[in-house]
Amino acid sequence: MTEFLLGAAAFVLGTVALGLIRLLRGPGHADRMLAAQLLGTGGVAALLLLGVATGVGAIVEVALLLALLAAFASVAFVSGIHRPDGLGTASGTEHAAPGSSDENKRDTP
Amino acid sequence: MNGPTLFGLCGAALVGLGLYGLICQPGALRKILAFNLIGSGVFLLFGVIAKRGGGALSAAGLGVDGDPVPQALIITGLVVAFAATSIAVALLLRLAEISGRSTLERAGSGSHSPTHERAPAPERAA
Amino acid sequence: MTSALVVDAALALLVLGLALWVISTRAAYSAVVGFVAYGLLMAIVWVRLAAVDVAMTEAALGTGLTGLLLLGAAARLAPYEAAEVSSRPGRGLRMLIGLLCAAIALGLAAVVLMLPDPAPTLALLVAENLPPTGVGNPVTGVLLAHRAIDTLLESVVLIPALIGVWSVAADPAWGGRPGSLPRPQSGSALTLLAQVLPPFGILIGIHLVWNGADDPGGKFQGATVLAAMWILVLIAGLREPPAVRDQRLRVLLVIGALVFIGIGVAGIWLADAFLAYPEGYAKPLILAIEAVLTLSIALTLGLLLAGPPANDHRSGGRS
Amino acid sequence: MNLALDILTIVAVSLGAIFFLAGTVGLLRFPDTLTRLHALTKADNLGLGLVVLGLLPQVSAPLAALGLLAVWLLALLSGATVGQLLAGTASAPDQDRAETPARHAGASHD
Repeated sequence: MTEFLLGAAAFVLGTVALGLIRLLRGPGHADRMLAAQLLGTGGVAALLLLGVATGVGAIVEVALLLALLAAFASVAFVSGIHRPDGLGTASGTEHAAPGSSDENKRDTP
Repeated sequence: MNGPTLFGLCGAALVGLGLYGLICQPGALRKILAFNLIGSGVFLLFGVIAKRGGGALSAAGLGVDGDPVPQALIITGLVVAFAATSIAVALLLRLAEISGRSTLERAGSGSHSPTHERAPAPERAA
Repeated sequence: MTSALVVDAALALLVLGLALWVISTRAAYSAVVGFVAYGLLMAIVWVRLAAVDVAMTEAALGTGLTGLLLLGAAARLAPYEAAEVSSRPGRGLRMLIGLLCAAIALGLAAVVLMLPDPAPTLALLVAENLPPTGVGNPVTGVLLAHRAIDTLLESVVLIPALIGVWSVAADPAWGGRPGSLPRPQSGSALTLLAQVLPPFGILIGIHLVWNGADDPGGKFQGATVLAAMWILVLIAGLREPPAVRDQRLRVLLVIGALVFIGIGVAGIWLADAFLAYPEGYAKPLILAIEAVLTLSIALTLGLLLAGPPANDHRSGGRS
Repeated sequence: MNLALDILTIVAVSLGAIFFLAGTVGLLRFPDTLTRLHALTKADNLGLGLVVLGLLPQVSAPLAALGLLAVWLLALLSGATVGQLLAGTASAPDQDRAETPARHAGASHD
């Protein structure tokens, strides 16, 4: 059974690795993130398989962490993509410089 | 060829790759990424040493499967690497905000001049 | 054993392929997405190397927090990227650099292949000296008892890092709220996630800290999860990041290191050495240190991600 | 009894692995971001679920089984939300190089 579970882990890892071709081809950022997301779920599955195969219970906790934080990375991706205007959104700090359109000015035209 | 040796070779290659990226990539963010790759390669080498050290022990029947000293050092290293990365990113963002560039080279070679108080940042969507 | 080797080989190839992608791809954003995937795989590599504690740290820090930090930076730097391509070194120079880097990699590879057999190890010493500390997880034992000074310096070093991040703030913004997090978007699925996920995350974080005494886990892993949950709530706009001039915040940031140092100094009188624990009190003291350190580290990590103070729309202008 | 459980494990884990394969093929072959997302979310939720189902008979401690289920539930929750969020960016007219047809624009928000 151990051998089968290890083989399954290798298979899942291999397939999601194939999905990384999407990372190479894109074309959009969202497609690349999809590939990373698939790698995340596949990695969790592979970890679970490895954990049960080797009998190390703590590996399941690694998988739990990975599931929790892979979602977090995707959230980071989505919120990053929503501000394509570069530094303009979050800066607004140097009001000494000429022409720096401060957030304050933007709010009160 | 066993697993740890394989990962050790992988770590060595990571250090080489990271070093190349650190030198050849002009963008500062790319340099930060490359530096993290080097660090991760070094951690991997540590991890291999920890695994080998533990292997000698589990043969002695102690049930320890890794040398905890290098492992503790790796955890420390990961946290410190994160702290350093966050400083580097903060500095880089501020640099781009002030100078309008995201590279580290002297501005004389590019189109921007260092004497400007603040080069106009491109595409400020206001 | 052969299937295990196949898994290892597949992992090593994947890691190298992703590293190559991170180094060579054109757009920084794609490189960062590759780096997030790379961190994910590294967590599995650590499991294969029997370093479960490290795997947890890598999964939490390498994938989650670093991902958020770098993705945010890449998005904000995208407008400047076009100017970078022109300043790459020439082909000949790159070849030379590549050869030199390959030489370094080959040297390291030779070291790996020539590592002494049997391997030198401190694991035996740790295993012998673990019972007096009262903890069952050797990594926690090393971090908080045998090499406590390293851990102390490490938790202290996070604070200068935070000061460094804060210090790049523009003068007029000083004292305000951190401004590097993405602007909150209301009414999206993000709000739901930020309401449902944190209870689980906090539970898992506390579980990791508590369990860290005897099983893989510990304060860094737990603190990272707590920090991630806090940041999630901030991104969703359910809470605002605290202003950096807040006195209570600053006390919470340093209290972990202070308690650690306090107990360490008390050890000079009570146990004859700095950072030594009195006989029989090692475990409760270690647990106390872990608890306060977790709080401080989680706050520090979260604020490192939140970036330098800025008077943006969140603070409604500094007055 | 033991044999039956082992067979259940083998069947469920194999099915799960096939779902991962299907998800990967979908990710590689489908024409645009939203269809790829569709393929992916189905495949990884079901694939992971089947793997967890298959592993349940192999763990003895009830707490370990609970851990496996927790992993799956967490992946379901985050997968669903992240899918929703990613769909939002894919249909938003931003820098995704206009390769997403406009007919999908309303499909992601509710």
